[in-house]
Amino acid sequence: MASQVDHLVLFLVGVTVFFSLLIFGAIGWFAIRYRRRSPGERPQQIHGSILLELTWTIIPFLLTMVMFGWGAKVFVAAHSPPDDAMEIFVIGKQWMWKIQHPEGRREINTLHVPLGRAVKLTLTSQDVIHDFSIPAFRIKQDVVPGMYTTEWFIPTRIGEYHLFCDQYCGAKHAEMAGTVIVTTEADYQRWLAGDLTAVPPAVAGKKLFELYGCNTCHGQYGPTLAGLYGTQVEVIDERGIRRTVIADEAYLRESILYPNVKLVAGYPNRMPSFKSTLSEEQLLDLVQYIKSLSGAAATAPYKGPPLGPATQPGGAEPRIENPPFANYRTNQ
Amino acid sequence: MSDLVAHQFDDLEQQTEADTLGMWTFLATEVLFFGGMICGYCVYRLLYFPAWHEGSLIVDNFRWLGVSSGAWNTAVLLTSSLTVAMGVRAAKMGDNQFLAKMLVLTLLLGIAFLAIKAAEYTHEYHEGVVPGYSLFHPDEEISGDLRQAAANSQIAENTLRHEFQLFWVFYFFMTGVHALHMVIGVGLFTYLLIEARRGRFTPKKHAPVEIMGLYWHFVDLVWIFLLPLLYLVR
Amino acid sequence: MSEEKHKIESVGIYLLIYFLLLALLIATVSAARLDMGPWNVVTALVIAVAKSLLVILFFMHVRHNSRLTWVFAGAAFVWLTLLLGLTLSEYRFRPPAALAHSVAQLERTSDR
Amino acid sequence: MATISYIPEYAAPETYLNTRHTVASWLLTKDHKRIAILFMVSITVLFAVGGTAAVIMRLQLLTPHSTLVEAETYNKLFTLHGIVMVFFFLVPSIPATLGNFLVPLMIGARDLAFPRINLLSWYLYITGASLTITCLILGGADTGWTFYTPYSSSFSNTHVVLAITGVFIAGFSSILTGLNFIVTIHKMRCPGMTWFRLPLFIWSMYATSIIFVLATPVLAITLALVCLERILGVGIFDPNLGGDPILFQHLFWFYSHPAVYIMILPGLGVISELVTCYSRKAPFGYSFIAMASLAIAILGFLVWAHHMFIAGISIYGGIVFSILSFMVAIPSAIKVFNWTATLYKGSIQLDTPMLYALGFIGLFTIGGLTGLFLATLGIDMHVHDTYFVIAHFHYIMVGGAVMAYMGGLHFWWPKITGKLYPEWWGRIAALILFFGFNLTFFPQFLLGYLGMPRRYYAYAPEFQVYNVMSTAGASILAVGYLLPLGYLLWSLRWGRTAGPNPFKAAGLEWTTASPPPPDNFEETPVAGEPYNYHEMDFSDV
Repeated sequence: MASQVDHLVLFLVGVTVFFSLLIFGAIGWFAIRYRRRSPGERPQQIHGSILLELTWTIIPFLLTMVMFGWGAKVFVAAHSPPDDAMEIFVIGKQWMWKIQHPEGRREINTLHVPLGRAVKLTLTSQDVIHDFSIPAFRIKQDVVPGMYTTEWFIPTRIGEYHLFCDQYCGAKHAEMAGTVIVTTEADYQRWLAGDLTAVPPAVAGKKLFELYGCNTCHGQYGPTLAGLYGTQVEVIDERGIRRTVIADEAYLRESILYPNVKLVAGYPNRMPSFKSTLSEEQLLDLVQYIKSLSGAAATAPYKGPPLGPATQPGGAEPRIENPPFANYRTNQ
Repeated sequence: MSDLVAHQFDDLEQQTEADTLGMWTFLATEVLFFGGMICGYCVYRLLYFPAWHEGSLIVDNFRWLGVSSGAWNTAVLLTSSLTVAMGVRAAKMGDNQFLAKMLVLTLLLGIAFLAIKAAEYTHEYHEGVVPGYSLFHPDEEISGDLRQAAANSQIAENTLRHEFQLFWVFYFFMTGVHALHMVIGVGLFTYLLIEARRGRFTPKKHAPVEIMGLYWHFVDLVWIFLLPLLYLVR
Repeated sequence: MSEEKHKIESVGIYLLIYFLLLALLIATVSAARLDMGPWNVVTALVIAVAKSLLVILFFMHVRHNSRLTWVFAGAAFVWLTLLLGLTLSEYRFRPPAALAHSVAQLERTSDR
Repeated sequence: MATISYIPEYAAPETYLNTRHTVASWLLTKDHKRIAILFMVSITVLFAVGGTAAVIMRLQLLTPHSTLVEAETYNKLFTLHGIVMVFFFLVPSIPATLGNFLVPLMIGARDLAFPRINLLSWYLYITGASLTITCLILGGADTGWTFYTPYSSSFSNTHVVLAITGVFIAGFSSILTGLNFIVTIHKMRCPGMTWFRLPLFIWSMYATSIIFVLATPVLAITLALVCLERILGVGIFDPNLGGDPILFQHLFWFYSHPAVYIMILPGLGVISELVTCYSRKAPFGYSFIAMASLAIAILGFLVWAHHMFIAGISIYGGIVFSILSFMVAIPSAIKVFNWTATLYKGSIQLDTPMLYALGFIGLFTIGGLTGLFLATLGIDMHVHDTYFVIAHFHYIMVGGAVMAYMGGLHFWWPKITGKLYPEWWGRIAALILFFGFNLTFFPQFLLGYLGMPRRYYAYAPEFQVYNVMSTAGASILAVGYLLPLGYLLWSLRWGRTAGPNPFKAAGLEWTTASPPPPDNFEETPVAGEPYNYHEMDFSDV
């Protein structure tokens, strides 16, 4: 990715240098060649030339279209992570980056990644807009509260690289920086194993799954989640139209937050929304858990604490009693 | 040069044309001014349909004789537009007396509009839907509706309440700015009335009436769009 | 331009326009009571545009005005369309998770 | 054209300056020329405020972890610098001073169409500026001039409402100026002044006014919503309370991108006047330059989301706005080529205004071409929000708009004051500014490419060398700005008296006395062909 961006930059630098030299050269040459030689001098008037105007309209236009096409190609590539990319979750908050590896290791302001593997970052923010930028990899993406954004890269050289917050986010914006550490696969595995207390997100997600009693429905009279991730699901979408979607992270997140936007075909619209219940971290954990599910896990009999009315079969909407401004101004 | 014409103009016609064009330019600004609000309104309507639905149900629910106050107010404004148009016509013919009558009617209608709006605001205040830290506490009935809507649309109730409040932000902001324009209009028309009483307008010199008439019609126009957006569409 | 500009409309036309406007008002209020699904929005907005055209063309005399006035009045609405059109289209193309629970409910709520 | 060759001095003719002397005659004046002077004084004060903030920031950035100011102070400084420079200097700079002074003179009118509204516009500006200064005194705001939500609406605990109110009010000042210009240009042209005889400066002012009128109200409403959100605690743009922060960015940039053209279009107009005068030639491709101004104004409205490529908008949105952004580059390119072609076979005199003009063309070219980097999706995702962006828009705003303002100020100084400034000092200052500018901002392109983010009060040590260069350049730049302030003020008292047309320039403003009489012209002029350098008499130079 970085080299693609650099080639593109090189092309634009070429164009810039060419036209700057052309203009500076022409101005300099004209200023000397046609300097006023006598105070009363009166030059010949030239009022214009359609041919020239067309030339310097069409050539820049074509050049910019090349820039556009090339730039769009690189941009789209930078937004299309490969399927086998390892996924790391990043949560921005004033003023630190909380990073979560799929195996459970969590780190702050440091991102360990193995050499040569595609890495997909899923980003969200807990408070204001941040921006996760790794200049050496030529990528950045705003990290917006209430939304998942992604970026991906393949580290190609061992070393340590800067990681910056690029979107102004308050007093310590400049300190919301860190390091990306690219190591060999072996070193990465060793590092992953280093923290014995780490709870993998999938495990934490399992606890949540049980806590909220998801398994009372899912796999029984709700659609099963086992082996769901990555498959095609037939859903009834927002306009009541039946269509197929891929069950990816965005779909899972959306279905937890807004269950009926893409209702699995053939199932009743029973599931409550968890929008105000789950934190972004918990959502990530749940998504990770669902991704990890084997057939047995989803249908395991329920052994958790007693369930609230919300998730009783046929139960009503859960009453989530957060006062309206619970999150407000307290998380500064 | 007569003192009817400001020193920068050559003649009355140039002055009238400049004044009129100035008003049209100002109205173009106003279109975008309201346009910003309408844009925000539309985006959130797209995003938060259920909350918007509940909101407009309640707005439309304040009725007299089975017709919502929004519709009554539209009728009032349309009538005032007629009286303004008739007034401008009178001014063009130099008929200051008829003009004065029309201006009085217009003023009364304008004040009637504001009165209806005030009654509406009071009602909404008692329902507790005025947005803000401490103001916003919808009464039991509305809260019940919201719970129902939340259950039906599978949105957490808390979230729906936020979005519902957002509807009211836009409602009060849009109608409030519109009402502010009405208040300014009433002021301008009072000035016109005084001038008309003094017999200041002639077939040649009636630009102020025409220009302020344009303003009044524009304020009417804004309401013509606010009615469906806030009251009717759901 | 000036002769046309000072043209005085007859009272009859004003009254006619006024009653047309009232009729449209009644139409839009009654149409809102019918359940036409997405067509409710369309009807309401079409009637609003019709009403505003009547006001602009007759009450505001744009019908008799110079082309300049047409351009100014038109420009404002063109710009408004740019603002609304580009912004809303960008939203419609957002990844679904960003569009939230949104549009979605339209169908279900109007079923109710 | 009615050519008045030279009016011999007779007992102090009445001018707009000497007609009355009381303070009230200035503060209540309806004369566009006096209002222009009021604006000129006010924006100079505000420029000094914004410039001081910039100098402190540059000093802070001299070392990677300087302790000159704290993080919070630094954030308030760049916010102040942005708000003051954008809303209180660049936006009103050329339109409200040179524009106010020249629009009626250039089209042969006695005044703007609405003199009272013009004065109101100044009072609104002063009210807005006072609020912003009050905000500064109370401790400032720290949101950046972009007021991004939800930071500005829910998280910042500085005086955001005050700053926003200041900008809000100043916005109405712009709207009224734009409205006045549009009506004046449409309705107040003197006999013979057809649309295609308008000076190119007037074309650019017209284009600018369109943006004033159609974009500013959207900013006003957006800022009002942010205020409402802060005061009422409702979530208009805060996702924690149900709002969408990206909607704010849409509405904000719907104004603020066209606002970039508010700042540069008047500059483009000034340069067209300077280049023609100092090469004694009619502009090459008059109608192309004029239409390019309009095209920039209109296309400029369609590109706003290129500030949001990485903000979380759809890829579709990115692609549409990227291609539209490239479109707006074309008319700018047309202008640059036409100015250069105007020089060809001219009679070029490198006086102070011409030095600014040629400097402008070069810097605007670099600024414009680096803008293409940012419109290119694949590069923007690397350099967005870094010093590359800072360098790019300072090339346009300082290298472009401020250079044009300085050039125009020198060029019309004799017309405004009736005095000539010392030419030698003028040239020295122009060269110092050009050099200082490039030293300040060119290194920032490299910084940005290396990844240094904007709005950082401390940075990684490897960025230091370019920051030192930049700070050195900034100090040269500061001297460059102080020099003209000195010698222009000096010239008011001791400068040589200028005739009506000291530079032998074409245009109606040069046919009346310097400074002009209160009603601009002794009698209403009749316009001929513009830029009639082929029939002007240069024998008495």
